[in-house]
Amino acid sequence: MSVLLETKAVVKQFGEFRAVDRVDFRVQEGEVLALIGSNGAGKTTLVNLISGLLTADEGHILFRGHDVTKQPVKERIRAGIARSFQLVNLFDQLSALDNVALAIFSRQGKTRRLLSLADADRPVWQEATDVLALFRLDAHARTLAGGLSQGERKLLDVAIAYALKPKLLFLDEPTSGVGTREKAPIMDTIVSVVRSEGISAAIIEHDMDVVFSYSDRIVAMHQGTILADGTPDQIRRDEKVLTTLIGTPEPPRPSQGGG
Amino acid sequence: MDIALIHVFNALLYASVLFLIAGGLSLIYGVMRIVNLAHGNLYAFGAYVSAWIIGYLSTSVAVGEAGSGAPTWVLLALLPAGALAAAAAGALLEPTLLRPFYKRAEEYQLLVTFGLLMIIDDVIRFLWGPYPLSASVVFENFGSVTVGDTLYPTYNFLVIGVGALAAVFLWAFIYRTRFGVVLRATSQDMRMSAALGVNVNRVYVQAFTLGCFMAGLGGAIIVPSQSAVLGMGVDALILSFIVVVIGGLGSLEGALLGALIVGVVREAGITWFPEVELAVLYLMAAAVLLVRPAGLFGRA
Amino acid sequence: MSTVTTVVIPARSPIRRLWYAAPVLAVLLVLPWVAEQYQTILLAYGLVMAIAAIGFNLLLGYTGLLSFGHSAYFGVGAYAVALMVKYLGVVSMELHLLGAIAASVLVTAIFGIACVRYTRIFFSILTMALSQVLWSLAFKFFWVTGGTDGLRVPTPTLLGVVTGKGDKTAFLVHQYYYYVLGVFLVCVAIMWVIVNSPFGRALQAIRDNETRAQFVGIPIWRYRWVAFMLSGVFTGVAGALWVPLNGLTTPDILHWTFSGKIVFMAVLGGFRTFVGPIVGAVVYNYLESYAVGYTVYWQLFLGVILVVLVLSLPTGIVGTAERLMARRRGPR
Amino acid sequence: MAEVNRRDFLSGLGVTVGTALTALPGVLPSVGVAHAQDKPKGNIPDTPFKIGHMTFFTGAAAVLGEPMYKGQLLAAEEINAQGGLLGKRKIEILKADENAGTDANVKELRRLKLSEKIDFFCGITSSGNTPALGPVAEELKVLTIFVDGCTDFLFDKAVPNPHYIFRITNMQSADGVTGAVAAAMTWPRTKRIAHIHPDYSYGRNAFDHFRIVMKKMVPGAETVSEAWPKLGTTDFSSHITKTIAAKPDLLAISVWGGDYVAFYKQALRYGMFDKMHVASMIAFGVAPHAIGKDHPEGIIAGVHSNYHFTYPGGDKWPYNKTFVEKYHKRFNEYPNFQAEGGYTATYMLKTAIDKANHLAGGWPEDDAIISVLEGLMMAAPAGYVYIRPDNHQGYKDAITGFSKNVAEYPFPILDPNRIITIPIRNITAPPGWPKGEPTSTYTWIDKTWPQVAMAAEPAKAPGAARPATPAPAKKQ
Repeated sequence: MSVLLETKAVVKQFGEFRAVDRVDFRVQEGEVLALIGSNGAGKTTLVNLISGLLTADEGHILFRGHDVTKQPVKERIRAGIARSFQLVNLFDQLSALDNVALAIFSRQGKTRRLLSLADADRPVWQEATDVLALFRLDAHARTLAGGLSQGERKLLDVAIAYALKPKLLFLDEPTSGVGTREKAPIMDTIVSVVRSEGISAAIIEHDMDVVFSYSDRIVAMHQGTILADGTPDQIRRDEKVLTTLIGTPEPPRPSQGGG
Repeated sequence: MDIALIHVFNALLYASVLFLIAGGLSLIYGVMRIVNLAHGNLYAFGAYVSAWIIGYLSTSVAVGEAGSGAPTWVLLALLPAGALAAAAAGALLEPTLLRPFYKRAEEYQLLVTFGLLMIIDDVIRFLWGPYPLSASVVFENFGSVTVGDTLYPTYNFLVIGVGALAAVFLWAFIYRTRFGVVLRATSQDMRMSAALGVNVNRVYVQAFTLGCFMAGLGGAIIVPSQSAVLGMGVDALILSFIVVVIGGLGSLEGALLGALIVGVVREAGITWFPEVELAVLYLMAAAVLLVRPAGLFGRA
Repeated sequence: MSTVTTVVIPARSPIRRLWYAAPVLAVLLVLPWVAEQYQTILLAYGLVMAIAAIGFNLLLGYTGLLSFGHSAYFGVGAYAVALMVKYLGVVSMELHLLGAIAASVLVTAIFGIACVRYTRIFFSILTMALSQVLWSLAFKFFWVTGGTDGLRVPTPTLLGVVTGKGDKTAFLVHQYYYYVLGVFLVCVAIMWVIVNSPFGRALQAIRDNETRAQFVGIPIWRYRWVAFMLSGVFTGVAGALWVPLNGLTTPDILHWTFSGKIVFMAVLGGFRTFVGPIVGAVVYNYLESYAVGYTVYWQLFLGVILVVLVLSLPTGIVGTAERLMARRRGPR
Repeated sequence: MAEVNRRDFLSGLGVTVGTALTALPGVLPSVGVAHAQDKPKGNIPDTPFKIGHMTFFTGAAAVLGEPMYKGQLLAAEEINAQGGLLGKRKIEILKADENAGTDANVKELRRLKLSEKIDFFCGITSSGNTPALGPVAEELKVLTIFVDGCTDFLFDKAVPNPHYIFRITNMQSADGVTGAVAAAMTWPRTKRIAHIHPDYSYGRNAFDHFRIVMKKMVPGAETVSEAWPKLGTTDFSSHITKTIAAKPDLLAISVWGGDYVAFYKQALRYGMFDKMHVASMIAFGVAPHAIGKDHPEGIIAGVHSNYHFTYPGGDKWPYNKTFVEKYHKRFNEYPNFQAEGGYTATYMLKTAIDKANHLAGGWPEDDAIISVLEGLMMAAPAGYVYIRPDNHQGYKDAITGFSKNVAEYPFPILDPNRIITIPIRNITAPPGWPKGEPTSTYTWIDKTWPQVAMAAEPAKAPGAARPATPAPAKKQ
């Protein structure tokens, strides 16, 4: 396995507060990785830096060997970095199908087309339909995104990111706000798609059951730095992680708070 | 030298009234996130009510009493009637017309206040007819003072004083009273305040009423030296827009600074570059928005 | 997961809806021959304003930006025509339209750069402030613009052959009405394609969720800027078409209250739908004209309508009609 | 250009000061007086005669619009009381609000003609609206008399060859010229002139014409300050301060209506009237009763469109006396120039219809009415009005005067003993004069008026340099 993404000593400062403090973080090709840590540990900030929502104050981010630290979001997407959001971000007044199709149009550089009908582009709709089917949303193709259930919205959010054909997919708490019973089916769907396509995925997650059962590797963050990095087994036995993060016999509750 | 001093007084006079109007607009936006396009018309409403009362007392009542009507101090005491009337109108409008819109998109709030603007315009015309209303007897009774070798209307100092007092009073009110704390908290985070037991509906109606009171006070205090005319509301609205855009929507300090800037620039514009006086104010507002969209004091 | 799925063509397939337009078009075509002259002229106004309103709605309805400064682009179109007449002696309507398009591209490109970085109330106020700058310039530079007297614009030549010499009322009711109708149909067709193009979808995505749109790779500001220009150009074309109807350009049409009218139209018809602003423009035109004719309290009347509308029918005429029709058909 | 002395100049212009009204030339048709009239000839339909009356019913200019409407209403009521036009057709007035904006006004005029089928269009206050509505009225072929909307632009450029439209107010240029002539003869040693004018075409025209006349009549006087308050301004502090700072001896001002009331009240408190002479183009024209007794006396208080209800006063001109009485009785206020204009326009129409009927019988065609209106000279409350055939513009002699408080009225009026009148033909461009920029009258004055010789007047003010050749002083 080769390195897909690498951050070198990235720093992000919010006023006095260092949200990300000289972090070296690495994602291998084809792996499913989990980012864990308590609220404010810097997980989401790190993802924001890599995906381009925020710009790093210091350090470098390399994607497939190229420096993307200062690149605009659009370029990073073209390079193959996509993400979903913890608070689902959809185009609520468009149908589920449109949501996915938009990502495909964008990927193919077709959103610049002013004077051609979107509906006439059959290959795009074919692909969008397929993507929805992959995420088991085909029954809701015509439903407005705003009318979907929370679990469906979570899936659709990932489906949009997936439709961009990324090499690396960041999933920011894909099961937060979803009932316990729904979590497993959602994760099953997402992970099976990701694995079958050979996409690398980095999942931010609070639910330790989810973390341990779906990831190849776990990176634990604490106060803006990386606390531990290893396989689920290694992390499970890691003293530092146990005392600072898990602390109690029970796993931390799946909270709504961000990193 | 004395002319320079008078220029300063003029700028302060203009700024005082603008601060009252724009301060009210800004306060309402700060707390409720509503830009009230009808705000200028509440200023006009205040001016009309005061002019109407003063005009009535200084002529009709006084017919028997050899010329001058009620004594100046009585008229002066009644001057704030316009402010109270505007406040009452505000207290009536907020729960009935604005409350349904807080959960809706901003464009609806703009539109409903735009409709209100048209309505109040015609209501004023319906109530007081097309002719200007004057309350000049108060202005006249104050006479003039000598500044250098030029006269200056004494009443203008009262207006400047009221503007300054209003600024101090509001500052104390917002930073030194319990109500001020609640107001600021609500403006920071409405949901959080509601969760902490603040009656948001009540805060909103109070803030809106206070904002309208300020607009009405602006109208009431200035009407003796000018007059109440149809169409004065829209003009005032545009000017106070410029003020809050420069100072920062939602910020009282910003409204004060913005009013001073506009007062000075207008005075300078009329005196030295009358050709572009109007455009300069708009360009200034646009320029500030470009550089600092939230205004000089804005936090958004 | 690799089972073959059937393609789902979007449900609201807009092409099918064209059939609804056919009877309306038929009415529009025969109107000058059956209705009284005034009705035809009023409708010509309505169609002109409808072009402005669909232009405006590309921003409000599709991009989620409420402009309170569209009077600027309407005015730029109108003044471009008037200045072409004054300084170049151009009388051809086609050249007028081209000039208006060029001028509004120029102005919206500059204004757009400034405005598209902002959303919500800041966008509204900035557009309003910029339109007021133009208004005050038209007002102050009277030696160029005629100030409050305005600039007189004679009847233009249509397609190089039709001139309005002689009876201007007949010209407006027939030749010019059909000319406006033609331009209107072209504009509607172009706008309809735009909003149904991939670009149009991208704008709607920006409207619904700016951040997410950014993360599917859409350059937000640039697309907003393009939408801003397109929107302004349509409104500018409307301004140019309006000039022969009014015969004169005055600073009135640059004032922000004129922008308010355009907003009113879009909301009246319903800005969530494509045809809403068209219906709204035509209906508003009737409302205003008859209100002004019948009562001096026309402002009150319009104000009450606006307030009632946003209070109880926020989706406008078309939105409400659609809802009622959907209810009659029953839940599917 | 020839130099003349000012006294010759003024007598050349035909300027008179005093109480006299030009002698009555016998048999002119006159308004408001029921005089013996032939029975109408031919068949007259009894369908109502519809007048579309558009003026400001809302907005700041309603102070002008309401009286205009009332003037017409009064005339219509009187005519209807006698059975209507030609004894048969009752007048019906359809009101329309001018404040809706030019765009809506044009539409409304079309509606009135095409849908309501009005027979006659009247009204209009704003000078921004006649250039818009004039051409539309022509294109709709609707007989029109504009009461105001006094911009020279209308007949100079917007409708250079009118057929259906007429206008009975004086043009804007006349206001500036009249004010300047009055100021030049009253204060001939003026050296420094300040201006305050509303920032739109009326104000700019007043400024231009005041300046060109002063250039001819008071050589050496310079403009030391200009202030351009927006129409609707009520805070004049800055404009007043600027003006005072420039130390002028004369202020020319054309601010009107509520704006003027606010202005003079503020100017009083700044002591402005003690520091300079003031010549206004329009001070007492708009709302005479709105001016208080505190208004300074002795300023030139112009009246737009040459009408103040106190002049011609008393029994000298019964038309005005009865008009003022009737108007006051009906509306409990005194008429301004707009009221007189609305009233006179209606009677002018009636006169033309009567005459046209007399000539041809039956209800006259519009073209017959138009041919009577062209060149019509009529006695109206304001004096004689003459419609010049070439440009359809109404002309009446210009008047202005000096503010004075009298016992009869609770507001100041024009000093009845010092009314200044100027025959209108002497201060407007004659027929055939090429259209000019900014106005034809401006270029006409510039090109044809002689220049008053410098120092042709003695200086009376102590300390002023005495001119080398003393000339007889003009009575001020």
